[in-house]
Amino acid sequence: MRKITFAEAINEAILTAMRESKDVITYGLGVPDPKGVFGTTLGLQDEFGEARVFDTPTSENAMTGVGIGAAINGLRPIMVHQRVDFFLLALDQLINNAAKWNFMFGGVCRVPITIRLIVGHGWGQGPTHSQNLQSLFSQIPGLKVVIPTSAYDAKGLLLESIFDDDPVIFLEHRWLYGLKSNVPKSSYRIPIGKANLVNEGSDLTIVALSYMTIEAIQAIKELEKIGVNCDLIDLRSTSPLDFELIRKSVKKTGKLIAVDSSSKSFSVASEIIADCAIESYNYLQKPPRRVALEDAPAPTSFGLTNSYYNGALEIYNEAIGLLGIKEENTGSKFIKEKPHDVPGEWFKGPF
Amino acid sequence: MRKITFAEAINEAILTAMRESKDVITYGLGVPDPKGVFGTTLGLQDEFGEARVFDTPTSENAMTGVGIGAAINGLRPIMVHQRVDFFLLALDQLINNAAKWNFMFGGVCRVPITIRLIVGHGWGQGPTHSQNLQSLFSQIPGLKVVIPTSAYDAKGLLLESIFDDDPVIFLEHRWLYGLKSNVPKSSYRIPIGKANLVNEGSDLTIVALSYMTIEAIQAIKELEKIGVNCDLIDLRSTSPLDFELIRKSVKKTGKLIAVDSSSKSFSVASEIIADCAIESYNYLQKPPRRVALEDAPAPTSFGLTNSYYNGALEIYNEAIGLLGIKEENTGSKFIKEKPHDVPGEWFKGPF
Amino acid sequence: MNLSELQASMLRIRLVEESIANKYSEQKMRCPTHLSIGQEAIAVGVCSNLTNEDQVLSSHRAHAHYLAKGGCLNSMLAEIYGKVTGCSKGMGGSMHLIDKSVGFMGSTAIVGNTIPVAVGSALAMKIQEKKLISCVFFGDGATEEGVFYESINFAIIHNLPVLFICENNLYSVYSGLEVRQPKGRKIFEMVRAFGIESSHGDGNNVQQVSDYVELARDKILSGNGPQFLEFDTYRWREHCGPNYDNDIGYREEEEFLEWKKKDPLKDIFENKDLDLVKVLFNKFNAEIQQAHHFADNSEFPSDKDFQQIINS
Amino acid sequence: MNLSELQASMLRIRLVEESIANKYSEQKMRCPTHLSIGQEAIAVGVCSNLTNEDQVLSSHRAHAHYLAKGGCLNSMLAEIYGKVTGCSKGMGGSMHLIDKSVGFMGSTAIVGNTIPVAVGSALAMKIQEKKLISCVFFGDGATEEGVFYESINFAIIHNLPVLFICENNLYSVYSGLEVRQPKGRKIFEMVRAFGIESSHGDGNNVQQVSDYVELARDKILSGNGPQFLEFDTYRWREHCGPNYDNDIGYREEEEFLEWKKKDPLKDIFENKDLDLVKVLFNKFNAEIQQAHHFADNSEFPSDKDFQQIINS
Ligand SMILES: Cc1ncc(C[n+]2csc(CCOP(=O)(O)OP(=O)(O)O)c2C)c(N)n1
Ligand SMILES: Cc1ncc(C[n+]2csc(CCOP(=O)(O)OP(=O)(O)O)c2C)c(N)n1
Ligand SMILES: [Mg+2]
Ligand SMILES: [Mg+2]
Repeated sequence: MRKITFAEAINEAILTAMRESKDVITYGLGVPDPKGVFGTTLGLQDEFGEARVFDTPTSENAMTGVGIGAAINGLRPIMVHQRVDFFLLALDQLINNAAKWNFMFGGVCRVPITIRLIVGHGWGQGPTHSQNLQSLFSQIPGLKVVIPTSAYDAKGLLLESIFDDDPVIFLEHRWLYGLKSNVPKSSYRIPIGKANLVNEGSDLTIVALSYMTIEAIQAIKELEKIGVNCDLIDLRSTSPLDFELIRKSVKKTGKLIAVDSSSKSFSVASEIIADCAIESYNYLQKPPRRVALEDAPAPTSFGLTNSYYNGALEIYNEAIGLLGIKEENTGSKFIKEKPHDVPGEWFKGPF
Repeated sequence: MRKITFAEAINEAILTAMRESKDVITYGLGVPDPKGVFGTTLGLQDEFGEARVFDTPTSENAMTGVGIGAAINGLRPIMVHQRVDFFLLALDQLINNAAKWNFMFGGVCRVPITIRLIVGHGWGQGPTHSQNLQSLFSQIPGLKVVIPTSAYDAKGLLLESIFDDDPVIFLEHRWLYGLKSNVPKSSYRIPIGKANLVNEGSDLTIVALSYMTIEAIQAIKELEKIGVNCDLIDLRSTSPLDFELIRKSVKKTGKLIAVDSSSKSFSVASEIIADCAIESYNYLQKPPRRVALEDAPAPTSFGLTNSYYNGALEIYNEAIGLLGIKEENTGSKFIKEKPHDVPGEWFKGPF
Repeated sequence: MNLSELQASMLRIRLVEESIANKYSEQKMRCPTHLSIGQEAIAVGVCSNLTNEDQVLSSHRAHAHYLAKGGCLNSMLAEIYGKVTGCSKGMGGSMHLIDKSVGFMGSTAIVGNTIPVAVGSALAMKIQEKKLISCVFFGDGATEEGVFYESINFAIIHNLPVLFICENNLYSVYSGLEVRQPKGRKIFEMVRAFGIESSHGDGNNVQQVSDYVELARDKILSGNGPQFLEFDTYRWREHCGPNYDNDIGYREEEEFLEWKKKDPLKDIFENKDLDLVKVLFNKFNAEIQQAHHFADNSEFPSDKDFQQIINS
Repeated sequence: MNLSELQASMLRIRLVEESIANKYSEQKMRCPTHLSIGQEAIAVGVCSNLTNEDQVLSSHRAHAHYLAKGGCLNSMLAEIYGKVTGCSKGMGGSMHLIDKSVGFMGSTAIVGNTIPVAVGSALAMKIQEKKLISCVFFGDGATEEGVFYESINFAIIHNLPVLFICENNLYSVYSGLEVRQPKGRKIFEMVRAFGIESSHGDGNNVQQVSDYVELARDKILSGNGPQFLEFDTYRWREHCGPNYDNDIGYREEEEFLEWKKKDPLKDIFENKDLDLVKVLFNKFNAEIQQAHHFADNSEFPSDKDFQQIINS
């Protein structure tokens, strides 16, 4: 099967959806511009015209309300923002309207809107261009929150989100855009709320999401070398959250590490650990651990981001710490071939 | 000592602060009107004039930015909103600016703003007038989140918040406004981040906040009657959160119930249980429990709010469930003398 | 609709609202309730020019809009009583009315936040090539929200079939215009400078409102773009709840009396044909009494209803 | 400041910006960086009329404003290099500049969100009875945010000493005005209808900018209320980053060349007194080279620095 990038998979999902249904529209600042939101919206306006694919003013709150209005009239809007952070201007429309609309009108009026939000990372994105707000969105009843890792998942989950009848927050980590995986050309969907068991092992359960799953994959490969075999669960969505799969895994392994890309307090990792304490108490053999950021805004400086962010090394270290393996026994290394603040050699800034 | 209501205590704290420092200003929609935000801002404009106490347009986002601008110039603004829900319009200013300003400018510019937000409850407040968003605010590094229960705490914590050099979200539950406690006339402060051990007992730790502490007090009184003695911790603030006191208590009791006024997933109660699982694993004798709302918007109908909301009865039942006491042994009752959707007989609507 | 039909519609709304005011103290309508008494002419003048497929969105003060658009009275009262027979099955209360069968698409409790939603409805109409308009009601206070400005901006750019109706009743809760907007601001003139066609009229003159809206709707449908209308009016009772509150000090009794003289219903009360008026009163009061009876005797939603809605 | 001082200030800014563009590919300035090349006249014309106590707030495109206001060059470059000697100790980068000692109160990366902050500064000045003004720079894109409208509204009501400077460079990233604002919209005319005094000028003519601002500042200080100025200008390079991008298709090379002819620095480049120009070039280039050297050789912030800031 052909391999395409995450960004191409997103693009293909939108193309597919817009061909399947003329109800699908796509808009957002820069959607039809030459860069096409990191390539994800390229070609759309050419194929579907200016009525269904359009640019917008910098008016995040109104544009969200406009999407809701279109959605309650049978359209399936896809709205895009170049950064999650900009979308904080629209939380009234999101939380007071989109999330509650069908409920507060007694279930007679659904809001099938999909909101694509890009999470910045590295190259000095800093405090207001790299926030990880998955738990903020997940705590709002009435929203679904999807957060894919692989190109394959991105396409299948985005298609599912677009055709879901409820509002979906779709979080795309900037560093995943260049990563490739096998992606069928066909239209396929992945159900929201089912996590992905990326690796099987009986020693330890690692739950991760989005880009942190990529780091976790590296970590478990190294752990395998010292005889530690992990269940690695990629959440795929944080609301609904697939607690069942996690519980099943912890029942087997008795040990849990929850990895998150956000600051640690009130994170998705916290929620997973809380559920584990409540529901899997009898199986937990050790205190669970959280690999997440310090409770601080993201710094800009290259001199700080290396220690601010977690990666495979930190996951690895928590794992051997949890398992009581002495570090000197492992000798493992995670050598970085590229500067820590870029997704790949090809990246030269500026955003 | 004289007893005054929670609302009077808030009013007195603002009066006191404005007398102590001419840097303190108070504003918000309705602040100088005849109702004075449920009485909490009465008399302020008369005493301090229109420059320091003023009404505003319905422009939540700009008014928050205005407060930030005033704060970086040495003022100590107190901004008031009649409901938390309205403040969702201002989350860009709150999260991208207020919370990060001092950080993103390298620590050279503090933002001493206090934002009073009122949490609605009952009498058909419904989906957009009774949200409990403490964990949404608490997850943002750079914000303090204060959530008092007693009139005494309200005054001392509000004074501390006003004179704190960082932005503080101050959450006031509508049903506390009529409750009285001993409140000194003097100016006193209660540090932010120290929880209050309301009751001591060695059988069970109950952590609660805001109005839920009132319900928990009723529950532990009934529990005492059947020989169950509880540590009851009133959080007072959810960021910073006094994990130390909770850990100390759980070390003693081995059992934890976290009570929250919000929906259960991604709640403050979740965070407390996560911390407990991580830090107090060795002391926990039973799976911890969470008393919080279902993950759903708040319904309006009187026919639904009784079962939607938790109270003393639900806390009591979780406690005996956790302790393995058979319900029929207890015979305990929580008879409500008033309709379940009002704070007291005196309340006749409309908001 | 001729003048007397417009008047009848206003009278019906007035009587519904007064019945709510009268019965509110029974404490069976347990939710915040914002009455439109004194403001009926705008609702009726506007909606009398709309078809069932044209859409309306509204705010916290929505009863008159809902009824004028043809929303079911039983369902509205049942909603205010919190019953499962309510238009929102008791989930929303007075501030969350909906009746899609007549194009009343919803009202919400957050100031200004249905304005962009109405623009989105208009966008859908344009994309779906329907010859319809979307209409949104809001108050003078809502024009202070940034989303108001953003929404009009977008509607102009895309030439959307949307009619903005501003009911200027001088107050936002207990705050007068002088603390919220620049002196001398004329809302309809300001928005004209945004780039939208705009006019201003007497909101207590139902015929004038209707005439303006007829023209505006025609303009929209002939592709002249979105239209804005501001109407002056006055709320008689307290901001929220059933009582009068001129005594509490935020406005003068004289101001109120001045506006009461301009009662949009005065023609009907001064009508010589007393018999006709009486017939109308009786007819509406009977209907209203029956509707209260229906609402009062309906069931509350069950926990199962609630679960069904949140899990649907 | 006479004409040649204004020009010298513009030249210095131009040379700083070009040095950043030239060195960006070294990959030592690792943050999103928005250059103001082509837009220097507004920054200089405005700030030359402000005292050190007058305040300025700005946006993502802040280098010129910071330098024109007198912000320390070493600290700015060090900030872009992510060093602890930076004005924000490396926490903020290019988009978060501050130099309180000269009244440059901050720039932020979220479009429009310093506009109300500047209004708040003006509120503080009014309450503290200071005879100063607060000034905020923003682009044409920022005027589409609701908070822009809300902020001006509040500034008018309270008659605050704030000067709004809109730099209209026709684009928001790669989106032209035609997809973001109504045809024929004149921003300065629209805001006049909000109720604020407003004018419009040539943003590439530093003397004109300066004259307008001198007048506006006087008006503000004599109690005439907030003032709004819109200036036309053009960004020469890509939205973010060091390169030219007329080839990618969102704008025409001709448009760019047209604007290049209107280079705000053309007088200096066409100046007959070549020696004087050379002296200035050399002086500034030496200073700039030294500043890059300073920045490049400064330390990164340590984890301890980071901890100190977040726990302070
Ligand atoms: C965003 C928001 N801010 C504040 C409120 C509180 N509030 C409810 S109704 C109202 C008055 C709004 O005035 P206007 O738009 O003129 O409508 P009117 O009540 O006069 O009909 C206010 C401020 C709210 N519901 N939402
Ligand atoms: C709220 C928000 N939306 C979107 C962006 C992305 N963005 C960064 S700069 C910019 C352009 C804004 O245009 P304008 O205000 O005209 O400034 P210019 O770049 O032209 O100087 C945009 C849209 C942002 N930073 N913040
Ligand atoms: Mg009004
Ligand atoms: Mg621009």
